[in-house]
Amino acid sequence: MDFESYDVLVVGGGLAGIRAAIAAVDANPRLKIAMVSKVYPMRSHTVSAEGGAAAALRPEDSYENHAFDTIKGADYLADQDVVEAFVREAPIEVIQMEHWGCPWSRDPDGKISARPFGGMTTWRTCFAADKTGFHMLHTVFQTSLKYSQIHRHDEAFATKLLVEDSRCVGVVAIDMRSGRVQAITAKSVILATGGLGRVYAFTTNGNICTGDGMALAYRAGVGLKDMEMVQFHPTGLPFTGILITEAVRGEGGYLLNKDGERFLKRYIPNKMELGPRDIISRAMVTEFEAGRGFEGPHGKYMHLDVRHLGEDKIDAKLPFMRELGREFVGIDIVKDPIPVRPVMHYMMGGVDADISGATPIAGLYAAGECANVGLNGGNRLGSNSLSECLVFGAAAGRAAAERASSVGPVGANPVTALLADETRRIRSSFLDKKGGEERIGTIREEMQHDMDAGAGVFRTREGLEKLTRQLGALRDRFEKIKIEDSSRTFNTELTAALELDFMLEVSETIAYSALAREESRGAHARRDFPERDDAKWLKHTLAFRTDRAEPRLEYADVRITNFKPQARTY
Amino acid sequence: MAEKRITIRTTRFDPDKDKVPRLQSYDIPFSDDSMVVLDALNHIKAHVDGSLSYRWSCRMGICGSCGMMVNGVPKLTCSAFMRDYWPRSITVEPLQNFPIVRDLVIDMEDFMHKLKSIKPWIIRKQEYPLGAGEHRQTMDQIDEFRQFSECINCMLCYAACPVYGLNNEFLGPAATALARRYNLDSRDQGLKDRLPVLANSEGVWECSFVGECSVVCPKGVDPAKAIQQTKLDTTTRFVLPYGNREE
Amino acid sequence: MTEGDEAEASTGATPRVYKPEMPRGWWLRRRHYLLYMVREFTAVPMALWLLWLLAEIHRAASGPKAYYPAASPAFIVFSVICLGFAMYHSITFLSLAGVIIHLKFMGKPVPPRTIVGAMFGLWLVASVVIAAVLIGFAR
Amino acid sequence: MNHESTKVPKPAISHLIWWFLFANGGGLAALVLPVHILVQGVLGPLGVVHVVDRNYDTWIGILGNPIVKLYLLGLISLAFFHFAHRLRYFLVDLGVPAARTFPVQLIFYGGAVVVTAVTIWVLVTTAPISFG
Ligand SMILES: Cc1cc2nc3c(=O)[nH]c(=O)nc-3n(C[C@H](O)[C@H](O)[C@H](O)COP(=O)(O)OP(=O)(O)OC[C@H]3O[C@@H](n4cnc5c(N)ncnc54)[C@H](O)[C@@H]3O)c2cc1C
Ligand code: SF4
Ligand code: F3S
Ligand code: FES
Repeated sequence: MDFESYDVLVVGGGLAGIRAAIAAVDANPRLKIAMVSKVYPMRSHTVSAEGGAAAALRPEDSYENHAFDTIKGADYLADQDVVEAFVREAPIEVIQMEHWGCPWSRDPDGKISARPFGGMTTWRTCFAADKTGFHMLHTVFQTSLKYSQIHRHDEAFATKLLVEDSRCVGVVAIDMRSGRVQAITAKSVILATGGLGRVYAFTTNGNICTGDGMALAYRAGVGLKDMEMVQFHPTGLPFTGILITEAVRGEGGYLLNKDGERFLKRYIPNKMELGPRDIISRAMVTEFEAGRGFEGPHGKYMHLDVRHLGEDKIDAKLPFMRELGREFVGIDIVKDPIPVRPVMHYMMGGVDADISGATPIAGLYAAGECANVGLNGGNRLGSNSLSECLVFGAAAGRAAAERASSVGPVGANPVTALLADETRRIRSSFLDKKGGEERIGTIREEMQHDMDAGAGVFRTREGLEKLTRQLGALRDRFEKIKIEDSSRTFNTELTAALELDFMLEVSETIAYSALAREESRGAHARRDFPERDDAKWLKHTLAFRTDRAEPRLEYADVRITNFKPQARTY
Repeated sequence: MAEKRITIRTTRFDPDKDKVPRLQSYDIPFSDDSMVVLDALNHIKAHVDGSLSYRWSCRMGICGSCGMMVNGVPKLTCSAFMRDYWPRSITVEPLQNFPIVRDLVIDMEDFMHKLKSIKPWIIRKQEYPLGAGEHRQTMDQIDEFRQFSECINCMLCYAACPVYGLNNEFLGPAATALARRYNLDSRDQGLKDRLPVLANSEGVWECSFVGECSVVCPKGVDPAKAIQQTKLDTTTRFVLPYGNREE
Repeated sequence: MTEGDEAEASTGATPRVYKPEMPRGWWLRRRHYLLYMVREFTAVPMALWLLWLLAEIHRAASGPKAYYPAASPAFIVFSVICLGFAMYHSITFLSLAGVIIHLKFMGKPVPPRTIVGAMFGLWLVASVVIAAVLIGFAR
Repeated sequence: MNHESTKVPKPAISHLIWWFLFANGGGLAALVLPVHILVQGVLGPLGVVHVVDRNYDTWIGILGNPIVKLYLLGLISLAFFHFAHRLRYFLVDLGVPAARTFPVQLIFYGGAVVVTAVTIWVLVTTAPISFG
């Protein structure tokens, strides 16, 4: 049996994945690149990023400032060499996007404009109105269409990494149209599968953000780094969790409690609304607990008020927010305050990768939100992620191309056997499973609610222990799922089950990593250990898969270069 | 108060079993005024019938994957509120004018080819070096093409366009709007490369200006305008002496 | 053969799809479509009326004795109907043309509403001039 | 439906010309036809106002004017290119895909050419050119 064979295989068609594919072609135009994505690339969740992409482009800014803001924002859990490389590359990548046609908003002199963002000490967030991710994704995707070397496999769902002799040689993927289980091999494989927000109930992330790439790497033996670091964004719309971008605060919006008071003055007086996300989210929850939040049908909330900015500025800088307010809340943000509450938003943790995206497994790379290259540490600053996708997507693409240009082709034998194993697994554990009684939807919802409750903005030992037990029980129940859909064509119940399988696995790494870290750092706030503890915990968590539910945790040093850890006050 | 309920009928089609699509009815609770049609489908899939297949992701009207016919009108189901239909029942069908792959899932490969055919990337006679920094572009210059750059590829316009329904070879609304997005971009010099596709016999000429594409577009793109402007520009280029200017 | 092969062999070729046919009466299904079809249909009455005009011109060739202008009630009814369609054509055509024409004035794009307004103004002027000629040269 | 390989697309000049004539004919008809119908088809026959074509002398007089001749030629000819184009697409819309084929194009646009020729003949033969 033959299978499709490439030089470089990119799993994921979001900003990181597409950037990687183009970088690989640029590095060596003779390479044959495959891009596998479970949705059409322009549907990837990058599309919903609103606020902007950070790059120190302006003359008054400097690499040092961007690096320091990032490291401090990360609560010193960032690898500083990585941050320093990142801040230098980000402006180049933003300009590259401009050359590819991204409609960046401009200053009157025609240069790329910037806006202030949380935790950034100067204006360095480049934006395309408030649809930055949308424009960036469509720009790279449409640009990628000109490269005949990039072969897309749209709506193909990767279920397993092909690893032989600790060398990654491809993936097994289900072609959703035909239901075909196929092996796609390559000399280098890049994971760029995005985030895992859907393990929580209340999240800004879309349906496809199920942590697949993290689970794939985890199963292949790669460690997941800093999984306890989950970012909660202060301003999500109640009920849907749709994000109201930080740019709303960047442009001058106020956060008000039910007494009409800008309560942040009690928590972060020097930065107020422009503080980093972890601190503001905690402030909001604290206010809720003190009874100073509004009560609504969908829980407590605060007001985000932009009325004083005026219609012209709102329409110029935040048109999509007005659209969202109108469409999803039935308010006009020019006239009404926006109801918001903290919402799970971003995963700092991810597949352990180095500065070029390389993982400990030869031939396997990771980039974008699914990776942890050491940039974001304990808390990502808003707008660093889109730039991260560009910088580290490109780096991974180049590294993967370099490897693909030098190593020999992938042999057929082990692949055939691995494919057979995986096909059998999909059959017996999912499609042909008999006598199951558990609904996927039920288990998923329970997992999401347990995660919200146990691994939210504030955490405790009891809560996390309870969470690990709950997740364990859900895992047992997952063994007894029933799949009603027997069709081979576009079987979304099968993919939902595979995703749930992935999500249960990554949830456990979050719970166990959080339980072990007995301090408060960045987004990880333990009520029982409210202080940061550099002596014991200035280190990365690495979770490795074991035969039991509980991962084996190891720790790695944080690389410090120029910025000595200090108290994180704003 | 008794729980409100609502009847949802959806298209079911499994090419392995069915020759033609059929409608299936579900009676589900309408528990919250903020519910959208997509929430109803998700409720069905999670709690009633796991085999219902459809596409969705962002649930915030930006990924473009959840387009379906809702009571005969092309809509993004994540932005179509149930309260606007209740107590009437809701019929959800796959976007019309497209081949049906499965249940509510359409085949949009045709568009993917068309998108590529209009060369939706910046074309320059001479590559602008990265080291030279960004092109200068004013907000007025961006306003020239902005609306056409807001297309989310949701295919509602193709579902609304009878000309596309009658002749699938027609390049169609969104692809033309995107071509125009690049043609109007001050950084682009690719008009001549795109004209052959835009102005061939299956290109803009096929459009008889039904205009429904722009009516249903959820992002205010106005593809009908893009098409007619392309017709106008193309003819002036060829017919009028001063029209054939160098871009 | 391995199991992997089997999975593939059993699914094989291009997946089947259902290709719906466009029903003949598609234009009756939505008000907009119907209005569109009416708009397209305006060509028929307008053409008939212009053919009548051509005949009227032609009949003037047969000399003063044989020339008598049409004045039957049937002709008037026919004209009224044609007038309705012609008006519909004018309104739709001028609005649509106004929307697609893109003009710039001092570097700023002229808003479509202004252009549509100008179109309707032009229509009025043309009508007045032609009416003046048709009536003014009569005896 | 595979657009990748088969034919190399090129701008369709004939379509361009037909559309150009269609657009201009439609515009001209939109601007002037209603008033013609109103005055010559309704008000004149009803006797509300005096109209040139009610009376042989005035009618032949004005038809002798070369500007009027040119105007009428332009109006009728362009309008018929407009009608031809619209009706062809109208047939397509009614589910007659054959209306898209070359022979039908020949019939419709050919028809407009014939009407143009007839109009020229009528205008030339009707009233000798005079400036009175
Ligand atoms: C609402 C929202 C707003 C945001 N705003 C900002 C912002 O303003 N600034 C900023 O810097 N960051 C922002 N972020 C974060 C940022 O958008 C994301 O971190 C980033 O887009 C992730 O990109 P990615 O390429 O890694 O993944 P994604 O864009 O999520 O792409 C993942 C890709 O992987 C594919 N994939 C996943 N699993 C599989 C599988 N099993 N098989 C095959 N393919 C698979 C998917 O199909 C998809 O193509 C925001 C995030 C959200 C949710
Ligand atoms: S033009 Fe509008 S309707 Fe058409 S695909 Fe784009 S966004 Fe959707
Ligand atoms: S609906 Fe179709 S016919 Fe033209 S104006 Fe829009 S593409
Ligand atoms: S789910 Fe993304 S547009 Fe509706």
